[in-house]
Amino acid sequence: MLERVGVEDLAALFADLPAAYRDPVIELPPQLTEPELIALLEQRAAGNADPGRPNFLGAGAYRRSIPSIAAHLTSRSEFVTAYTPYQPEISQGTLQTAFEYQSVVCELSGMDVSNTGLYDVASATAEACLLAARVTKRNAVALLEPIHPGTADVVRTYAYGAGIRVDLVTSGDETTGEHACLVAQQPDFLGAIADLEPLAEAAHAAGALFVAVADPFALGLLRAPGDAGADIVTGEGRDLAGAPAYGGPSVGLFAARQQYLRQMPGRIVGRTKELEAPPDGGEPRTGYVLTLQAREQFIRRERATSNVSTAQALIALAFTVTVQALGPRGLREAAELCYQRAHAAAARVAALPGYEAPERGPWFQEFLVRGPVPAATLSAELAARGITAGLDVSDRAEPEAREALLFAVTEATPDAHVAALIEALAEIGAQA
Amino acid sequence: MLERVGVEDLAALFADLPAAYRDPVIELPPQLTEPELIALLEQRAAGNADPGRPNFLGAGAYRRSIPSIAAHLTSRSEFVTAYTPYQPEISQGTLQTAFEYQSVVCELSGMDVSNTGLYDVASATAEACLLAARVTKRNAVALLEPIHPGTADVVRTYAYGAGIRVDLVTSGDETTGEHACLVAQQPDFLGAIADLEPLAEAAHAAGALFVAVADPFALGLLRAPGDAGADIVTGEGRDLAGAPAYGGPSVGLFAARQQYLRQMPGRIVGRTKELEAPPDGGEPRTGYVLTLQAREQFIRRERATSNVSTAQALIALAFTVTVQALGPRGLREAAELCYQRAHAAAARVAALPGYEAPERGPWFQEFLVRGPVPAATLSAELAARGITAGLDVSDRAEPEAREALLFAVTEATPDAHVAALIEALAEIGAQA
Amino acid sequence: MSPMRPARRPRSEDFGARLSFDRGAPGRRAVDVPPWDGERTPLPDAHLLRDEVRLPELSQGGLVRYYTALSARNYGIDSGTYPLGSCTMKYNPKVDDLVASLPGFATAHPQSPPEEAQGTLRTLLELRHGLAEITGLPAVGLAPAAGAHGELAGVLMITRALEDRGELELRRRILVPDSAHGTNPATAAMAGFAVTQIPTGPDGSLDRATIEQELDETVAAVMVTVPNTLGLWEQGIEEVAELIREAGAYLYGDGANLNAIMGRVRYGDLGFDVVHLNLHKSFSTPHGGGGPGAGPVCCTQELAPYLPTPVLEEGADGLVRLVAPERSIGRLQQFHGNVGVLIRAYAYMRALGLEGLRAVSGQAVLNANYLRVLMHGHYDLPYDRPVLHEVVFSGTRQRREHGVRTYDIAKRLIDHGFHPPTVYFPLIVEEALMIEPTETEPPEAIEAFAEAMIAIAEESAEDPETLHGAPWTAPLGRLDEATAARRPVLRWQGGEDGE
Amino acid sequence: MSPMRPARRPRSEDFGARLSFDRGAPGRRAVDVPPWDGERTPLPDAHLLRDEVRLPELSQGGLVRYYTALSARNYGIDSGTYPLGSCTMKYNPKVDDLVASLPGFATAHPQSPPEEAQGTLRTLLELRHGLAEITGLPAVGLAPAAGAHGELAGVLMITRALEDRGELELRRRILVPDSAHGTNPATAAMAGFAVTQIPTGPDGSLDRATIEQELDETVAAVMVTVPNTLGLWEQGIEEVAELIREAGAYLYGDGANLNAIMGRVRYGDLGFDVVHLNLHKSFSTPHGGGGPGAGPVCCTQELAPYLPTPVLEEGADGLVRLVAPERSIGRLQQFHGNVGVLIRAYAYMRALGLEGLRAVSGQAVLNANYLRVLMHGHYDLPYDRPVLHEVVFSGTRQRREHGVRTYDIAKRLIDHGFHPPTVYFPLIVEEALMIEPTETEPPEAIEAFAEAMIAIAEESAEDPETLHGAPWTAPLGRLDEATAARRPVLRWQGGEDGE
Ligand SMILES: Cc1ncc(COP(=O)(O)O)c(C=O)c1O
Ligand SMILES: Cc1ncc(COP(=O)(O)O)c(C=O)c1O
Repeated sequence: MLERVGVEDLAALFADLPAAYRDPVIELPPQLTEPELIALLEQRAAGNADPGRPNFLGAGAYRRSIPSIAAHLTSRSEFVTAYTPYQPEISQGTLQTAFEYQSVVCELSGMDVSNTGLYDVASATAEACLLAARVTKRNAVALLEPIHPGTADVVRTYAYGAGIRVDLVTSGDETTGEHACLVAQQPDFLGAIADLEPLAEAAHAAGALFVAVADPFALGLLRAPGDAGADIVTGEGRDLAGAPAYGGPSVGLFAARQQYLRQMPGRIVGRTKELEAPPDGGEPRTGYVLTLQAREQFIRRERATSNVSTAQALIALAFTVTVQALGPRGLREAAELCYQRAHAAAARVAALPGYEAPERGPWFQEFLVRGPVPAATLSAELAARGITAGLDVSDRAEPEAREALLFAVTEATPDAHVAALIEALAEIGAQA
Repeated sequence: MLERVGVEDLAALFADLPAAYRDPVIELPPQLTEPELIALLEQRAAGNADPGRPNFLGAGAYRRSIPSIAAHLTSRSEFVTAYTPYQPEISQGTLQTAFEYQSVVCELSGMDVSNTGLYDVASATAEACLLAARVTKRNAVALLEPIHPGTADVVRTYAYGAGIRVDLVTSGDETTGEHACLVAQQPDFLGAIADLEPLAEAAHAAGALFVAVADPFALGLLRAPGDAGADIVTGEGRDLAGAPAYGGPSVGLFAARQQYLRQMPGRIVGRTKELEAPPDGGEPRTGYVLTLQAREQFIRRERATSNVSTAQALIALAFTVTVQALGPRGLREAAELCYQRAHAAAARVAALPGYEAPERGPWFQEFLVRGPVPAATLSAELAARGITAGLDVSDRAEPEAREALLFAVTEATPDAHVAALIEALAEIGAQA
Repeated sequence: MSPMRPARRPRSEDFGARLSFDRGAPGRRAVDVPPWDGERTPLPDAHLLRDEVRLPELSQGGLVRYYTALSARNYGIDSGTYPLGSCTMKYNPKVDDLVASLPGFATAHPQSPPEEAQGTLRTLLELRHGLAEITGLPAVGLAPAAGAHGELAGVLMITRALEDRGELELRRRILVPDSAHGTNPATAAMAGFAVTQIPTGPDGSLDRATIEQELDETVAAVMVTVPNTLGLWEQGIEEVAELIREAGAYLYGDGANLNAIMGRVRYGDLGFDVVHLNLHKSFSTPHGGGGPGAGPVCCTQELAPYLPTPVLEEGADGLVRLVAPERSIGRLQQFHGNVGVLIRAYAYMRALGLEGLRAVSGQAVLNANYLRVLMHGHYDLPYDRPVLHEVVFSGTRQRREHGVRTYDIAKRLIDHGFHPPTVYFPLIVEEALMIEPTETEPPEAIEAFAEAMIAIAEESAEDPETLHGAPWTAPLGRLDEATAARRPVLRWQGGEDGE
Repeated sequence: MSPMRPARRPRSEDFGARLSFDRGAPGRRAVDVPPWDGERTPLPDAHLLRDEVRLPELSQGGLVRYYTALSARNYGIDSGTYPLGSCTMKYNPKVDDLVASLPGFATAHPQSPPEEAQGTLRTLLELRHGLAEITGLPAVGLAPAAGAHGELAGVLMITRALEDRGELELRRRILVPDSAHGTNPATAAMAGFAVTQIPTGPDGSLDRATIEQELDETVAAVMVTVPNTLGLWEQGIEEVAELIREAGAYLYGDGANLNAIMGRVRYGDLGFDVVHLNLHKSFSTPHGGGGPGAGPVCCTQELAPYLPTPVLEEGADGLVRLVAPERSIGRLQQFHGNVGVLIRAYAYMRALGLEGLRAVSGQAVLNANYLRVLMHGHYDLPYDRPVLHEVVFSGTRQRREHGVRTYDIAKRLIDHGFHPPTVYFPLIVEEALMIEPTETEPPEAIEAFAEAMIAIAEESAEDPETLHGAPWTAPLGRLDEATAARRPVLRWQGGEDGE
């Protein structure tokens, strides 16, 4: 090959590179063969908590029962090793599954249109704020507390670039004519189920859009934000796609009302037909294509609705398979099971002497726990007993959060873990 | 459907079943949903030894480094969920991979022909004895000690039905005119590398066939039995296919010289061409089919060469991928690495005060260890230290086996396990 | 444009002509082997070592592409309907593969002391309990690797029992129905018995008269498949069992068709002495293109001492152990059976429970009968009565009237997107089309299959040529099986290059 | 027979017409949900709850068949050569997926205290070290989920730095080459900057004169892709870097094409201030049909305080923690980035080491040049010089002489068994064919691709119709993209039934 290319060594191919900087000294660990690599990473993985350790963290990532077929189907190499489907004739697998995803997201959210998914719930929510600012020509957004601090932070990051002000509000009525949108999380960051309708009304009264950040799993049970008046719905699909993997990869759901379609960020797949009938006769067949690309960076460049290109297609696929495997009844049953198990666990905790589970109205899978000792102490005591406590939220303003930990119990939390928790809490209480 | 079938309930479909015995009382545990099932079996799996526990058992099953692509490719559902390839036009995947398997087995064994695999090495060896009896019209076989007791036992089982006498011999010269074949294991049951050529000569001198039971991994380093004069080669492919899974599923290699082709048991895949040129023109294309089926039960019935039908195709596929992924140099390197690591470990053991590693000539991956305490005690002491000792072979006749344990160390035995073993042995020695 | 289009299809590669051995290039590797940096022990004497071994040299990507492309040239149950009669090709729940591959199960060494394998052993113990309940036979051996292996076990157990009774010299015959699967007579022969064929009566059951007259003191056993390979219940099998017992012979049951009767009737209750099951059929473990399977033998207390080694025993200490029955026929495998498959079968049993297993047999039988009525009239139905798990049609009419053979019909089904049924078996039905939809095929799939069969029946009248040349849409056309057998090419023999 | 054969092909199903929603039947389920046998807590008030949700109802087998069939309608790198320019579609070692899915990594909760995530954190720390070494930029942020996300991070870091320098009001422009990927200008705009396009000179590098004249106190940054999208080295980039520094602006590097120069030259040494990498390209994590990826930002010490949150910090106690840089632009994701992808990239880096990474860039560049010489003369080559990772041909001749467009050529490649290259990008090359073979394609694959391209060049002269109508052999023919955009159908809208 070298000869055919007309050079006598590889180095010659890099002649254009400035000689002064060519072939620098680079310190990297030595090559590993596959068995060595596996051994190393097994050892690393063992450096994390034992997967069997009782863990009651939620706060944005929840343990779910994922049907085994989700991993099975998502691991098909034709899905895994494909690029973004630029050639629809040989990419119908990616395209049609993306269309399934869009359909599922629309059904769950009660929205008209969905894109194929963004990076995660927080960046999707930030994009929603930018969209709202574009269509309302306003340059402030209101985020309703309690909202996930990570979400709020990402909105601020995107807003900073766009020159948008971010206001944290504690009531929908604080939405003003300056605000492009009101953003509310469902369930909220402390686990409570929000009544979205009045919030939507408040936002609309101020001429702002209403953006709901909803847990798609909870939507198996809770009212579709679309019905409640939401204009845009974002959400996190990771938990229904597979294990949390320390927080990513994720997939940010993004769905909106029809009128915002041409303002949406990200890829969108549309249904169409062949231009001609197939060689073996018959009608032109149905196919799927990337569409409305005039919104996108590679055509619109600096006038694009977003810069997003590669997103999280494979995670969106796993999310889709899980939701469809559960089906309409399964999803409802799973969400109810989650609700029942969480409430049963909370009741057991609250029944322990010295403990309370302060409520902020109806809630879904997360509850606050205040114990006989300060939150930090309680968390440490549980850790000492091999249990990872819920997130310490004692620094928050909400009165119910005072000295409280935020515990998550879902349909997938083993009974044995809850039992271990109750026992440990009782023991800690007794010693306090 | 019921209506269309013309019955008013399912029960009616079973009217032919004798009423007296219909719908008996059957005690089975209740149904489990998928999450419950996974939880139960994870708990069961945890009831076995921790996969990370140092384990020096060999004696027929050896820890191997399996390339990750073996599991990846073998899990393709088109391979996993197909039946025996009765319809070649839509079964080329199974058929062509089986042909690859046959080719690999022939190359490793030095034989002319291979079938697509039998149940395991022991049943394959038993079938080899039956073949030898058929072609020599003799009804006794000689098994050379030390041979795997499980292999000898399976030969006896098959021989019992066929009315064949099984003699255990300690030298090739004990082969007589009564014997249909001499069977020798390579490496032998106590780990030593056999010199097959004189054995083949002894067998042939007695008019018997020579059957070599060879570890295909060791054949990456050791002389091909075919070169040494073997007429039939059997072996175990499980270790190169994946994890031992408590001993099965396995795959029994079975290869032979050309003249025994029509006496072989099991399926055989052959290469052929299309009967006609393809619709889009060109020459008839190459394809693979089950062939020489006149030997088989479903045609020959009571005159078949064997009753085998379903065998171990998927394990044979994984075996093939592993060997081909290693390739000619990789297989040699892996076998040498195994040899080096085993010998290094043995040297460290033998260097410990109070320990010896009695040799019976050159060996591959298994060595005998005699310690300062009786074999059973040594094994128990190691177990108490979280280490699974080599197999206790102290009940065997070979002098080197007296009070000895048979340790296996391979290319895949972690260094840390060997270090733990040395430390534990030293400690036990010090206390003895 | 249509007519021109075929020309526009670039010549398709002769994929099968190039094996992995013919791809890649010297020096390429799919994986590397760790270096040995310790002290080198000299290798054994050269005459003990091998010269070069010829194996393919491909990059990892090259090898992955090759086998991935091969998988695309295969049809599995996940590809579509696969109604192979007698093979019970049902959908395999993925969770069964998942649990069987849990590291704790997968890495268990077969020589492990029982303390280190209780998870596996207890699982097998519960599977054994379940199989005993389902078959009504109290003793179970899990060692056999497949159905035929189970048959061998069962027949050898009978052999040894007769030996203990001192009647082995006398009883040298085994009666086998002419509708039996080939493994039955083959197994009888492997165990050294002479095979006497029993004809099938007009009702599709054993001809009672022949049995009665053949049943004498030279008969060791009768091998009966229940339900039989016609998909029919063996009428009066319980009386036949009685006759056999009186004659001092044993009744062997081929339980490969358990799927039709799971939870509805039990072999033990009917008087069977020993039965083998095909867990890779009834219990849904995937067939893998020809195994692995598992063929447990279930038997009476009388035959229990003869079960193959090992069997499970729960000790007073609560530990489950592997032991050898006192008069065992011995081992069938070097180790303990196809444990990975047995764990899948256990998972399947637990996921269904009794309710589920009864639902399986119910739906399986309903589906077979639904197909029977949908196809009725379009093909001959030699035994025209309600069936159990499968229905056996005959292509005689198509052959007689249009010169179209069942073979042609099967190949044409491929063009219609289906895997063909089992053909030319059972041998007693000429031009047999043996169709087993199984319970996991939805009604619309059965209807689509029936429509395809009906369309083919019409094609065989209107355009037999199309059937003679089928398949037209498969990766390959019909293959020359005759030459394959006459001039066998059974291995790579060296060839061209290029990955 | 040939002419008749198409008729013998039963009408192929319109697979895409029926979504999962249109399959199955009411009541079918793929999985069951465990029952709740505890005490029932009343559900929230009805107005908070939803009515029915419309989702497909399929059996598990039905769902598995549907998605398995869909996978067969996709082309991936495991299917064959995938020379998408700028996308670096190289083979993805399977072991990377294996290690990333180890339970210890997979189940780690993002809110875990550091003590419970050291395995992941230390792995990320070592990846960070490696990326800093490879880019020659000391500070690295792993949070960005993809290249464009990394670009946003980088530009916002520059924004904040300018703010701290009090020059943000002044510097409102970012210079972007006309050959840049669309994400560059889009990112600049998202960060609130005006974009000024810099033309490409005849040598394929930035037009120096324009840069010098545009570089003034209103310029915040220059975004340059190195190597650029023509597959060429950006001549004199180190001098341009100097000019930019003198002008008080920042040099942003789009490092998506790192594959060409890994181990051979470093962005930091050349004077780049901040660069993003596409690990899902250069580091071989599979692209998944459109993600997930990972787009780390690497920068100078000066810009380090602005890195996105979180960054890694190794404490005196030996614990690795996630912290927020003091002047961080803030978070880019709710949590810590696409960790699963980062672990794959780490595994890839460890498997190769420096040696391996240099071999990668060497082979990638050799392959691109091999393809260049093989295709030379058959297609126009606007920038006719040795290339790095990719080569950009032009279909102008075919268009001018035969009315065949690059679009047609791409579609025809499908018939020849290849995935087409990137087309119509970069925008400065008309009828662009942007081809990146990557290092994992063997010579014979590159030769086969070149032969196909040459055959197509001939076809475009002899039989342009064949190209206009291509592809002829794909699961589908050309699709009506115009109607798709004019009358968008973007979701299932209810339909027929039947699994
Ligand atoms: C009725 C019957 N008996 C026995 C067998 C043999 O079972 P196996 O193929 O598992 O050996 C089969 C299947 O092949 C069968 O259908
Ligand atoms: C040169 C270049 N820059 C930026 C990007 C954007 O990267 P991503 O798709 O990961 O957002 C790409 C790939 O799409 C690219 O090729």
